[in-house]
Amino acid sequence: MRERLLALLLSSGEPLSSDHLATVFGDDPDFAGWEAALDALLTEGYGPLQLVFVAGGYRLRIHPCHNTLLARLHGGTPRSLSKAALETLAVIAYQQPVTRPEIEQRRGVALSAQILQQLQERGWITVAGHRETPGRPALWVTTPEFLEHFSLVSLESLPVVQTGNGGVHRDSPQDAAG
Amino acid sequence: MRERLLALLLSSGEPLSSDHLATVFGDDPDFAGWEAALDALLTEGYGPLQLVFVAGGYRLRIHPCHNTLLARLHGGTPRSLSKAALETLAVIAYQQPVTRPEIEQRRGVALSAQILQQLQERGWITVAGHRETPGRPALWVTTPEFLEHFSLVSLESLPVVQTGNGGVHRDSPQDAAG
Amino acid sequence: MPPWAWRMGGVVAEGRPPACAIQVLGRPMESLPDGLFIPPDALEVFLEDFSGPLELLLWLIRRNRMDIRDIPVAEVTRQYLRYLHEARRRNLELAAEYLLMAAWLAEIKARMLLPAPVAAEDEDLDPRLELARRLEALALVQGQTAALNALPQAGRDFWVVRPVAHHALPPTLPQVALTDVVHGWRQLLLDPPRKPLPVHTLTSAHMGLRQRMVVLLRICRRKSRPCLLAELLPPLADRLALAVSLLAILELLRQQALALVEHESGGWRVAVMNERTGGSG
Repeated sequence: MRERLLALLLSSGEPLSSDHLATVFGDDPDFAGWEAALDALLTEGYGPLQLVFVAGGYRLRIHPCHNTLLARLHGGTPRSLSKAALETLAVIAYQQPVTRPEIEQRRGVALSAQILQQLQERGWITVAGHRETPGRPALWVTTPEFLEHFSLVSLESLPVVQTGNGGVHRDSPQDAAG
Repeated sequence: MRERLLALLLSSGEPLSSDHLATVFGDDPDFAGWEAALDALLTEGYGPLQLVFVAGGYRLRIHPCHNTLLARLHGGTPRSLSKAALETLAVIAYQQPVTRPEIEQRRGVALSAQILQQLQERGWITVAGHRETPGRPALWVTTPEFLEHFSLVSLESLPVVQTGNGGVHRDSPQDAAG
Repeated sequence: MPPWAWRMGGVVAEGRPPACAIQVLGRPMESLPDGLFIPPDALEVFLEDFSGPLELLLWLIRRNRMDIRDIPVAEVTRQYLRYLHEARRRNLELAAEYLLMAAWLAEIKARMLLPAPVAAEDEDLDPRLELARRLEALALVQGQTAALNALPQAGRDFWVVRPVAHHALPPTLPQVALTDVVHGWRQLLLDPPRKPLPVHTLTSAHMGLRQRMVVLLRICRRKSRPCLLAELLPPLADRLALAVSLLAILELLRQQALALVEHESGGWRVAVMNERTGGSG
């Protein structure tokens, strides 16, 4: 029964309501128990498929655990990050939590909202709160995904950049970062 | 691995070629063995799903054992093509690239622009260029969607129709044509 | 099966009478059916369904089990004209092509009656050849149409899986290594901006935000009635001072030291937050 239900859902381009399904199945004894099968699908899914109730009907969705793979199929070709975005990310990573004006001050140029948005869409930065000063500027921090992407155990494992006294710069993983 | 492969195939509205799949999987060791998973899917299917090779790629279909049920959902017979449209499609499929006057000559009757438009709206034919003769008539060809709709791997797999003498043209002995 | 029934399925190949199998030199073994009986409603079906005169002709030839390459022109012409006559009798509109075909048939018939010229054995001189070619081309198209229509079709013989939705996909991650981030940071530390951005700290006396907030709050308390926004803004102030005043009011509203209250005469007034205005803040 589950497979029949799946066949219907998979062949349909739009969500199927309970009423619609009931019409299709009728009271044919062959299809008895489809409601139970629907419930089971809702809770258990089926392989890479999830059943969700949206817009008044049931529709299948691919389990989000496959998102990264799907992005490879549907996403464009990966591009590199612009210098501005890279620097912004660096400031947020090393100075977090940090406000937009602070990032601007550090980089010496105005920061377009687009760059923050771009980094946010990548899932690398997020707003952790607001500084309680007039205007309540957003406080930007890096996300767990940021750590994951760069294979960092924690923010403490960000390489230390020492500017010391006249420019001795060394990466030492065990030291805490600014 | 089978589920990952399924996730890709399920999310795609068109056949995926081996090359395309290979690009998506790359030589990531995580995805090793996807070719074997593909073969297994081709032979075994997955629940109500069937994997077929059509139009140069792999495409999921609902197993035909569910056809009766699916016909109930999608409503009896699909809107069928008119005889004129079907003949026009056949001429284009077998003779492509072909111009409108050529289609008219083969069928022995004038061709309304509406029919070409109808076939184009279904996504089965398209203009591939123009013949460099006076008037530059459009050259019609079939699309990959055409192949997919008619379960063809490629144009070479169109059934061979012989012109016997005496006007009986057969596709296969039991299937007398015309 | 009535002779027209196989035509009515809309598909050329389906329902063809099986009797056509037996042919000897284009002549059937059994007796011909009563080919000229035209069923009452058949003609309308024909004229609607037949794509043109060539198809009607092909149909006649096939129904009589004739050989395309050896058409008995006289007989075919006679039947063809019968159909045209019947169609006219019923006031059906006939396309000009039908009449053109009739003329062509008559011409072929006439040429066949002429004595064959010398070396007439050459097949190319058979006046029926061009007609045969065209009929064969049409027959081929019909065969191909039938073959095409016999293929498994989506939505009829099988159903494809509609693309399954997925969650919003993570955008393709840019190719960035940790060293890039570190390098970016190091560059910023090494080369601090030569000219830091001007920072508006609002320190000067007439611009101080906090100071302005205090002043505003004092004004509101003193008036002890809801005030219009215009009453609170400093008169003859420059743009910056106005902006700071507005910011101060907004900040006081946010901190709920001031409140917006609706006035009896319509519009809004700014009032000090107290028991009276508390509910409307």
